[in-house]
Amino acid sequence: MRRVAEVAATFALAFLVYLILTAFSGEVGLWSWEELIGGAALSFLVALASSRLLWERGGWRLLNPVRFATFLVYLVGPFLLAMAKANLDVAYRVITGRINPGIVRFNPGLKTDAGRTLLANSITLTPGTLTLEVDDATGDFYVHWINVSNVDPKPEDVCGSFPKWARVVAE
Amino acid sequence: MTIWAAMLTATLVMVVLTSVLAVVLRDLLAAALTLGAQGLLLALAFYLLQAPDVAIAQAGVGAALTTAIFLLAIWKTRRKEEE
Amino acid sequence: MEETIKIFTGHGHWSPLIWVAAALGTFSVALLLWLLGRREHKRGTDQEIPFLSGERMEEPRVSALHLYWGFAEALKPILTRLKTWHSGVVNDYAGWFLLILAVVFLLVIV
Amino acid sequence: MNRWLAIAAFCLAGGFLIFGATTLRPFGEPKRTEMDDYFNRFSQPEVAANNAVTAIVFDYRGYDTLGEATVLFTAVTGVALVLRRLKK
Amino acid sequence: MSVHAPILVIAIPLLGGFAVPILARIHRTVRDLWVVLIACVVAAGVGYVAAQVFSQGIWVYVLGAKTPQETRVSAGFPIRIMLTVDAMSAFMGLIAGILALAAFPFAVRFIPEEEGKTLALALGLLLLAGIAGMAYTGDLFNFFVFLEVTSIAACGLIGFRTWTSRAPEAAFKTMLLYSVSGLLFLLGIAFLYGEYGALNLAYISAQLRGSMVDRIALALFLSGLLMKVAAAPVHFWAPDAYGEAPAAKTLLLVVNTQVSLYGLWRILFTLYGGKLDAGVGWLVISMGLLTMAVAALMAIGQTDLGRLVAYGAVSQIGYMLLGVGVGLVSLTSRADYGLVAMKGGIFHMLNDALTVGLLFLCVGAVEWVKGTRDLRELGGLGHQLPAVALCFLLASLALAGIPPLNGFASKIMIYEGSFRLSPILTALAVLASILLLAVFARAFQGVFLGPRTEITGRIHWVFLFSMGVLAVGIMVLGLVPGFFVEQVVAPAAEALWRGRALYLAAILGG
Amino acid sequence: MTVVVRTIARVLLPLSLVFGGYVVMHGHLTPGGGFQGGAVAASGLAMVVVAFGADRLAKKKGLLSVLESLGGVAFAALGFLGLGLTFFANVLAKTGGLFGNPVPYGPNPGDLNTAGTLPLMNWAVGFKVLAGLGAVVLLFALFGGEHDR
Amino acid sequence: MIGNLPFVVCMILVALGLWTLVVKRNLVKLVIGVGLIESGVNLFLVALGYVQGGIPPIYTYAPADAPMVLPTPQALTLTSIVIGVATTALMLAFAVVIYRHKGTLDARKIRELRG
Amino acid sequence: MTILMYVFLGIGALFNGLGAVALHRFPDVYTRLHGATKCTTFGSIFSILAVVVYGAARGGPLGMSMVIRALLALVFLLLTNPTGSHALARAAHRAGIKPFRAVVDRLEEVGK
Amino acid sequence: MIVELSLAVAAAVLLGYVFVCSLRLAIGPTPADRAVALDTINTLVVAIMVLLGAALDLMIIMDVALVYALLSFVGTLYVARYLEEGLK
Repeated sequence: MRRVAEVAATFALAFLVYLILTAFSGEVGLWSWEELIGGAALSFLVALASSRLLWERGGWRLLNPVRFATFLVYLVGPFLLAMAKANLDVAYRVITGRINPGIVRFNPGLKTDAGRTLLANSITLTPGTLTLEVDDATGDFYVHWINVSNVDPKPEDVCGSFPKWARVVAE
Repeated sequence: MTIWAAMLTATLVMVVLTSVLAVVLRDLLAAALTLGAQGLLLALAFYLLQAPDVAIAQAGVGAALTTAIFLLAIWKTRRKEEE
Repeated sequence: MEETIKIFTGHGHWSPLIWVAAALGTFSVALLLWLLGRREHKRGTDQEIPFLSGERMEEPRVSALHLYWGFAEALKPILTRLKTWHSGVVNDYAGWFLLILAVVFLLVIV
Repeated sequence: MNRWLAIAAFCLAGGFLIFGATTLRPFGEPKRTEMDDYFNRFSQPEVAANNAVTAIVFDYRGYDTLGEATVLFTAVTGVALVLRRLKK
Repeated sequence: MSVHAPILVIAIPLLGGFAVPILARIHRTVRDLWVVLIACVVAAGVGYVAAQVFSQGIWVYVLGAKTPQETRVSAGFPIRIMLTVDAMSAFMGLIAGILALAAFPFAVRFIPEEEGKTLALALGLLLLAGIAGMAYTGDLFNFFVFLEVTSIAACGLIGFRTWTSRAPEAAFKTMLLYSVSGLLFLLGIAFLYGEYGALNLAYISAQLRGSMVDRIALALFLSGLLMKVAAAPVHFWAPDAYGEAPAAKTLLLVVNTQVSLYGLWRILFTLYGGKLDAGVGWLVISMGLLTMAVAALMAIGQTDLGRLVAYGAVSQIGYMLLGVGVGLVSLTSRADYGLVAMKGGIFHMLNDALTVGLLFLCVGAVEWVKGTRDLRELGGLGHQLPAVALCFLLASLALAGIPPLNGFASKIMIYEGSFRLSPILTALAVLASILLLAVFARAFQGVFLGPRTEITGRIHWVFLFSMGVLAVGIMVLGLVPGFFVEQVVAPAAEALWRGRALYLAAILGG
Repeated sequence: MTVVVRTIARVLLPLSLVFGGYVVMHGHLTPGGGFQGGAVAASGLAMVVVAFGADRLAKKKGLLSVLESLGGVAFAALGFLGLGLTFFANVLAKTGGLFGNPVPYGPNPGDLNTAGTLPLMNWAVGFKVLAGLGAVVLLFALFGGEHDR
Repeated sequence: MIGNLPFVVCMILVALGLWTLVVKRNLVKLVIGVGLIESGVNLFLVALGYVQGGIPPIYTYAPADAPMVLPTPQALTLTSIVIGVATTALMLAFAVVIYRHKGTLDARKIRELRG
Repeated sequence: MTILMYVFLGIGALFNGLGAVALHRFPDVYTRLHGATKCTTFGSIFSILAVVVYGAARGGPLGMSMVIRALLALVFLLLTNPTGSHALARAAHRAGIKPFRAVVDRLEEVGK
Repeated sequence: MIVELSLAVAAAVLLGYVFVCSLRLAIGPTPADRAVALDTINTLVVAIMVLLGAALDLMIIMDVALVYALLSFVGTLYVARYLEEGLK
């Protein structure tokens, strides 16, 4: 049963990507019949091949549309803002050359793979921080911080509200 | 000189540059990396020469597979070129 | 029949039949000689031991490597040169290829 | 092999190659294009493919592609052969 | 179906090679039978094609067209790939077929049963397909593709014995040189394409005017193919490769070399025929002389039986180069002794395939029973393996050009043709032959004569069958050479020598 | 490799397979074709090899080999399909049925159901290349792991 | 406009590859050299097919009446690229096996087959 | 619309250039990764957004397909870029490259 | 027209940045630095390809950029894997 669900979920994902790729091809909505049939067959094959790997560590929560919407909000809201800030920060440091780097550790308390991944990638793209290592067992994040203000920081010091968002989106 | 020709020239010059680097660098890992960059710029040159088919093939082969095979081979052997 | 056997070369022709006959003749002569020698050959005696130049040989046969020793010795300068060419280093082989490329270019274009 | 001989040969061969590139027709202005014009013109009516390159690869010169597939198969077989596990 | 014979000869071994890994999963006997069956089908196919071509002239087969004979579309030039089988191609295919018949049964028994056997058999079939493809194609780029097929398959086979350190080394060197030569060949094709916008051999040949671009392309073709045929200063890969490949597959390597030689002839005579100056011919001749001299001299000092035979095989390439080179020189001066020399050179391709093939099979058999090929350890095998000894003797005599055998039949023609051009050539060639005779006499003495020694394996009857095929071929060709020269070799030589107009007419029309 | 890389690789594998399939499927309409799509999908396999270790796919080696053989046989068989006319003749083009739609001359948005045997050949080559290049990477990655010197 | 520069660049790449083959001793470097020749030839083929102001030879969503570049060299280059990757893979496999036996990649030390 | 596109293009070019310069201005791998990843991702996002704007303004199936492809490229970049940087940074640390003038190195202390 | 030109100019500017990055590729003291430079070039080239696809008004060739965005990651991963395990 779980296998069927895995395949179905992967199929849906793959088909979605395929539909996005081939939009504006015909008259059935945005697609033509051939595209739909061929895409379904292709997606089914892909689902058979890759479903086990994709859902190996859970992550079913991400299929919830509410979480998806939250993710999009997060992406265009705080994330983009943080990124802009990050770039201005880097610009400042490129021009002045003023750095005070170090590698710090903190524990945001995230449990799932998806949450950790989201947080890690967000950290990498936002001000002055770069994820170096995520400890599988404890969930500790080791972060290269370009401007160390506190040797043993709280999560909020390093990445602001991101852990909260990650928890909302992925946990 | 149109902008297209300028870009093509620049790309070709960089292809030669990275090729020379791939030859002269003693560190095989660095050589494989520059070869990857060369493949990438070559794909860009194909793109500029209006050959998207070839560019996709070169991107797929040069960026991922050749680099992967080279790195695996260096991994299984040794990294530095002996003198 | 004549045509199926003979090769007509630039000058004349060559027929294997003659050569087969010649080979058979040679072979029969050799056989005859061998049979002549065989009558006096007795197994298990000193006749089976190779005996060269008055020396009794340790190894009961002439090794293949020792054939043409003088010949190889005479050709030594050429052979050493050839051996150094076949150096086993692949760069040298590529260099030879490059040389051939240059020579062919010179020959064809100039 | 003499190093200087190799360098001379390289200079000669490389020089001729570059010379050959300069004697070729100017870049971007092919001299004879009958075959390619044919492909560009007739890949749609004859093969019903929009992409002339694919039409050539799989139809007009499909046999080449069979050879190419053979090359790939051969190489993979060769790699499998060379990197195989040997019975002790 | 018979109208598709040329393509089936190529496509069936390809299909067979693809299918071998699948069949091996069913049962290994199925796989072995399949491989032998494919080899037999190919042999029959090339025989049929050759019979048709020799009786009815050039056979053109257009791939992918509405009918196999539709060489030109309405525009008046060829656009599709076409197989163009003239007498020379058919002759080359015939050689490949005969050797395949001998090689595959031998290989099926000879290669030890392990994971690699399936792969090696598949590679063998693909190599055979590549050889047939090179021989039959009438398209430059297609020729390059099949050249690479043969290169890669051959190098895979050379590297078969990965448990030794020598085989991968030989394979690496060979592959490096092969791929460089192939790439330069492709560069030559690119030059011609850039100038004439076509890839068909006949069409380009009709357009060639001997301009600078043509010459550069010729130089690239020539250097690439001379490397591939193991002509003298670039022959270094050949002894390594021949010596290290498993004996059964060395036969196919020999044919691979010869089909590259065929490609060289095709380029020189059909593509550039009549527009060359004599310099190229003299280059071919001098490289031929160098090849036979160097290889024969190098064979003297060898202690490895396989390598010794390999040098012998390389030296034979020199004779073919010499013969056809004389033909090439005479092509410009319009002297008819060139045809004799060319007949000799081309006949020698067949003879060389048979004799060298038989020699390598004997080497394989010796290695099978003794587990070694070192001349210092071998000896006395004549007592246990009289048939192998006889075959080795036969083949080495034929290789050295002793009269009643086939090697002499072709060499005499080469000698006569080259004598008319310059007696020095002939003298050198005869000297090299004598040297080879000495070398092989020594090898025979070292391996088969002497006191009886222990052997560890037994000869299977399949080995004897394979050797028998080649030995019978040698004797038949030696005893009735005239028939073959008139019926098979002469058309092939004429197809190259003066047959260019016919070749062009078959594709371009009138 | 860390959990981050693994998670992203999990997501990217179906994406790259779909994208490779898209490139294969639209070979006759957009740039791409069997080889390119196969290479893209094979890169997905290579990504799995690097992110999860080669041992994970070690059992799939036989499958890849069979898939490659099947792809080759299918491609050659499609060539044989044309033997009514000639080898490699495109017998399905413009016949109306499967992949048989004719195409108007000139720029057009393209239609998946055209080009005769081309899409089928694309698929055969695509599978073949996927299996072949994937097998090469896998073989390299596995080498030395299981056998000692 | 830029003359024959692309052709010359291709030839430079080919010559660079040949040079690598002659002077570099490391087997992997030699494979890189072959790869350089390969890319030079590929670039040469594609450059041969370029037509001034051309568009790719694909009719899907193509701008009307623009000249198309020549498609044949692109098809040839595709084949050539596949052959290149096949060659590279096989040669690297040989290099790996040689290293396993000899413990070195130096071409001067890998000369068991000589003479 | 056009103005927006120009603005996006300008931002993209600016930040991409910043990333390229950062490669040379910063002293060690980690700080270079900071600069390169953030700036080029940000810059590329804006460059691609410029294309999105262009495609949307152009309209029709062609323009919309362009938008879709550009957005997909954006998604791929956003997925892969930080992950690649993370993998590289971790690898550099494991390979033993010390951070330049680090005030603290917790990862080293753990002994990973 | 001017819009397309501006897109092309932007692409050309990015190409200039690629040159700057390739300098780091050349001098980078450690392989990690070179890998960073390669990663940067990858991103830049994807952007260039997308921009040029729009500038030339050819939607179809933007597929190349997609492929590249997807695949450059694999190369980076291999480099990273090699760096972290190959040096042990």
